[in-house]
Amino acid sequence: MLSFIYAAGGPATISPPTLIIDIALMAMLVVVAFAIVRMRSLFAIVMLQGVYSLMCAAWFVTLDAVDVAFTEAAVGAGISTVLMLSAMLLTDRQSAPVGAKKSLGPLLVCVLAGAAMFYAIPDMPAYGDANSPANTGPGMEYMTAAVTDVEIPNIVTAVLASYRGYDTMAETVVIFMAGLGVLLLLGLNGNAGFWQAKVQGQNIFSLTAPRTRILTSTEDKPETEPPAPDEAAPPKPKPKRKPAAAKKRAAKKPAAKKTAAKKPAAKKTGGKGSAS
Amino acid sequence: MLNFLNLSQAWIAAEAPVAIVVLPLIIGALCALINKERIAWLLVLLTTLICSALSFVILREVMASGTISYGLGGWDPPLGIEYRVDGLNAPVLMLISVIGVICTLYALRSVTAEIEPKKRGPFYGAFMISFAGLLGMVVTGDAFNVFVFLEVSSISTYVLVAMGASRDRRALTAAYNYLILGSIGATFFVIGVGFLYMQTGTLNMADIALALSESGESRVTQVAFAFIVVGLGLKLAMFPLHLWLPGAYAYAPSFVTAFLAATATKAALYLLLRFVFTIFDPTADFIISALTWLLAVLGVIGMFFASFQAIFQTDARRLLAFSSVAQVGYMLLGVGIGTMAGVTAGYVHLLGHAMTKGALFLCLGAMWYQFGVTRISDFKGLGKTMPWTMGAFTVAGISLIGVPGTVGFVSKFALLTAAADKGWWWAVAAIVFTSILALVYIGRMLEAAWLQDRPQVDGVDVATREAPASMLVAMWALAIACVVFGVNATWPLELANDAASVIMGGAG
Amino acid sequence: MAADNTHSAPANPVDIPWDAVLEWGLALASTGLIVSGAIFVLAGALGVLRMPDFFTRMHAAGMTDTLGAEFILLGLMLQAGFSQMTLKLLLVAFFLFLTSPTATHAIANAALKSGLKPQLGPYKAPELSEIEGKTPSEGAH
Amino acid sequence: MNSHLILRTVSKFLIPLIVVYGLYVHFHGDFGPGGGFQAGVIVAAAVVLYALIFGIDACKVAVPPSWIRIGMTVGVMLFAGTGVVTWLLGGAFFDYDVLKYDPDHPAGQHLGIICVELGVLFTVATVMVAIFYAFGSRTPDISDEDW
Repeated sequence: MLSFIYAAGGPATISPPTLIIDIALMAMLVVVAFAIVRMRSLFAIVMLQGVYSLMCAAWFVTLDAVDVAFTEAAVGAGISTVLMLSAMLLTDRQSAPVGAKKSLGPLLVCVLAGAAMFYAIPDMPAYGDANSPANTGPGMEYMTAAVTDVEIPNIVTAVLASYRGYDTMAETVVIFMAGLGVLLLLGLNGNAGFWQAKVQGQNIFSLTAPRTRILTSTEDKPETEPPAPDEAAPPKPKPKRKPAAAKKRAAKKPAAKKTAAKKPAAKKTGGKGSAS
Repeated sequence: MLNFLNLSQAWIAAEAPVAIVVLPLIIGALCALINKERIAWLLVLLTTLICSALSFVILREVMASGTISYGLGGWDPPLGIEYRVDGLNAPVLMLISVIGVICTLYALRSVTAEIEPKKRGPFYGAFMISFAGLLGMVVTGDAFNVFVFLEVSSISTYVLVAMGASRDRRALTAAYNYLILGSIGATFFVIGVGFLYMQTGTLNMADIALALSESGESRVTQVAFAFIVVGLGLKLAMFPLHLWLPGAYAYAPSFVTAFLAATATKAALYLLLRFVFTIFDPTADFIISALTWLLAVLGVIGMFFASFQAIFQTDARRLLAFSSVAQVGYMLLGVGIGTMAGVTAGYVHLLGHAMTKGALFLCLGAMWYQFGVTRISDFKGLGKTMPWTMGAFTVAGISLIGVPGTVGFVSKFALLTAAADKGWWWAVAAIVFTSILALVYIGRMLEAAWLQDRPQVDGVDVATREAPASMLVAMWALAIACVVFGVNATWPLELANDAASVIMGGAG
Repeated sequence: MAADNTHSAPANPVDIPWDAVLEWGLALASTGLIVSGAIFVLAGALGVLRMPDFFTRMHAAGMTDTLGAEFILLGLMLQAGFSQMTLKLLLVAFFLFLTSPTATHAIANAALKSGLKPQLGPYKAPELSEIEGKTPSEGAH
Repeated sequence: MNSHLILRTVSKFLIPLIVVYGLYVHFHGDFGPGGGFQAGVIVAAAVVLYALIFGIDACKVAVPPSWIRIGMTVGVMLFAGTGVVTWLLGGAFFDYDVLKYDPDHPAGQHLGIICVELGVLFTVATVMVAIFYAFGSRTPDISDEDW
């Protein structure tokens, strides 16, 4: 194992004890990952994901990526476990078994992606190689430039917030968007998602209700819907066009109802639904 | 101290690449707080208009003086993030922002019909952020910044698609599928960028290209290429990776579908061009074989496969979605030909198809808005009940088939000549044959709409009920663009030629 | 260490080199504390493996973890000397002292609430034959 | 009530400290590991802890859901606003140096970084709480006995 890692050539500067810790942590990561894949109890899976994150964090510490480790510990092991648990409570405690056929595709993708990475190993710079491009290019330049440009001891913060602050802004927007998505789709009080779109003020669905049901006779246009109290509902074109005409149509409506006997019931429910 | 007066023309021209992205981001964040949908809509319309103006300024600047480079944060490019606009991405910027304006115009009515009232403000916010994400993806010259904006646009797109749930609950499943596949795509992309960083030590695209040309071909580069192509392929619905697309397009709110169909896959395709030709070395053996086998051959298979699937669809939007996959195949074929003419043809097809598909989806949205039409069997008599909408649909549909006089013909003809020049007669045959398939599936709809009688309810003919004016304006704007650029194709061809010369200039 | 010794070599041979004594003493004390802390933690781990039921395991883990961690932190504090680090370690020790027993309590309480009965009565070691073929958690019965 | 006495007492003491620690992480981000993102998560964790122990309804009184939309937007605005201010002061976007001039010390950078990180803190904290509220407020379909 050791020789495999050193094999890529170049001076490996890591000390063996760190390497042992690295290998131990990665071995545990693999074990936990397999446990997560094999497990059916969602509660255990969520907990194991927390464990996985925590071990990742420990591993990042041995790689001297303290900031990343901190984030991983706070987000992965900390709050996301709680969030996953609260989401799990809404679904089920057990995951349904997945057939072998269904898991074949993802397995293939994983194997291919992994094989591709292994394919690249011979040409990779050695682990911890001081002369690798990543350690000599702009990455190293930050180390020298940040001291005078930004004068912040923590280079990670300097890169994150100043040199690549624009990336961080976009990341913030990603998080903002995630929050906005939750607000839009779930709502904060657990009561979102029951509103239904209506074609001209009526509930129809492409499959449940054929379109002919709303194709009402000549004059019975949905503009005649009584305006809902909150501007909630009917997608009627705003009435500013010709209020008089709208009224006239409203007056005509009863007549139209007679011709289309089936119509009124559907329409009434549609109207009510939209008003409430 | 505050030099507000500095907002001179020169300042605007200099800062436009950033302003075009940041402005919609800020407005998007603001819209989340606005409860009045009219105000939100006005803000969005104003923003998209300003962005279009800015993109026009950028395009003019690029035409006049070549590449624009902007170092964000005042840092020099390899250290900081660079915005880099040249002939390749300026037209895409223009395309996205103009389509944004048109879709916003259309959105006013369609959102009222499809989105819950109190959510409309935040919904416009999400649209704005998706818009900004697409622009950001296109304008940047930094490989990691691409990923970040890819995420911005993707996450907002998932939400936008899922908002179709108030029309059809299947939107939720579709959005979930898209989320899973999109996340996998983004992960692949970022792994690829990581490999590039490992190989070159920098994230700036120009720098990467330089370092790659120095270091030559290595396995790391090859793996980076593979991951990036697969990641972007998922985003642009390359043939075997297109599974998310039909569902997402079929169930999203109608103006979102139109916007996505016209811009999202196009932005991803631009990125593919950018990565394959200007970052990697297109003369390398593995890239040449990837172009031929991965892009061109898969593109052709996709054209056939998706066109056949489109023929057998019953849902009009799904049909057009499969047709989109087929059209992506055309563009990939153009890219895969790999010659100047081929890339030009692919690029023109990118621009033309954006207009065509945008117009088609806008028309479908209006049909749902007025009559609840989603299935092709319901198209019966639509030419009489919604003549103007159906007219726009017909014009765009003809362009999709590639009838002379439309922009679809221009690009397909360019593609045909490029393939013939290369001696790929199988590709020529494929283009002709799939165009016939397009004629079949578009023809089905047109036949039902124009040749059949208007439907009756309880023995009474259904009245003519045209879509509202704002919708008509939007769809006709795109339909007319299809014809105008079809008759007088110099402008798009010129743009595409510039773009191709940027690419091929890099190749040497 | 050696350098320090030579540096503080007393002019007067009867004088005791207090600096060195202090340093060695601190090192010894901190080592002792860390080692004993580690032993406590190990004992806790052993307890989790060997104890018969949930509550006794919880007990083993909770008690020893608190004490072991505190010992280790104390040892580290001695190593750090008077610096900002010591203060931070002190805070960590304080929070650990507070949260670790609380967490143990909460888990045990939750187990009791959800109907897990503690095993009462004298512990009977399982027969060797009984253990075989069973997972460790079922083994103690 | 009684059953959670210990938890309540301890957490009443700890929650303010967690928030203080979050702020420490934020403002100490220039010198050690940490920054707005981690700080935001820690602050959100304090809110989540409060909700877990005192119930989500009490938490909604303490941190009203109406704050969340505002907090999210304020965060993005703070971040992007810093860039806009650098524009107005005549610099490139996010060129913090123009924020505050100091001949021998990049004071503008420090100011800019703190502002920007504050924006991240706001957004992250509120979004985390938003997600927790969104999931926590729905009543689960399955009862606790199904465990």
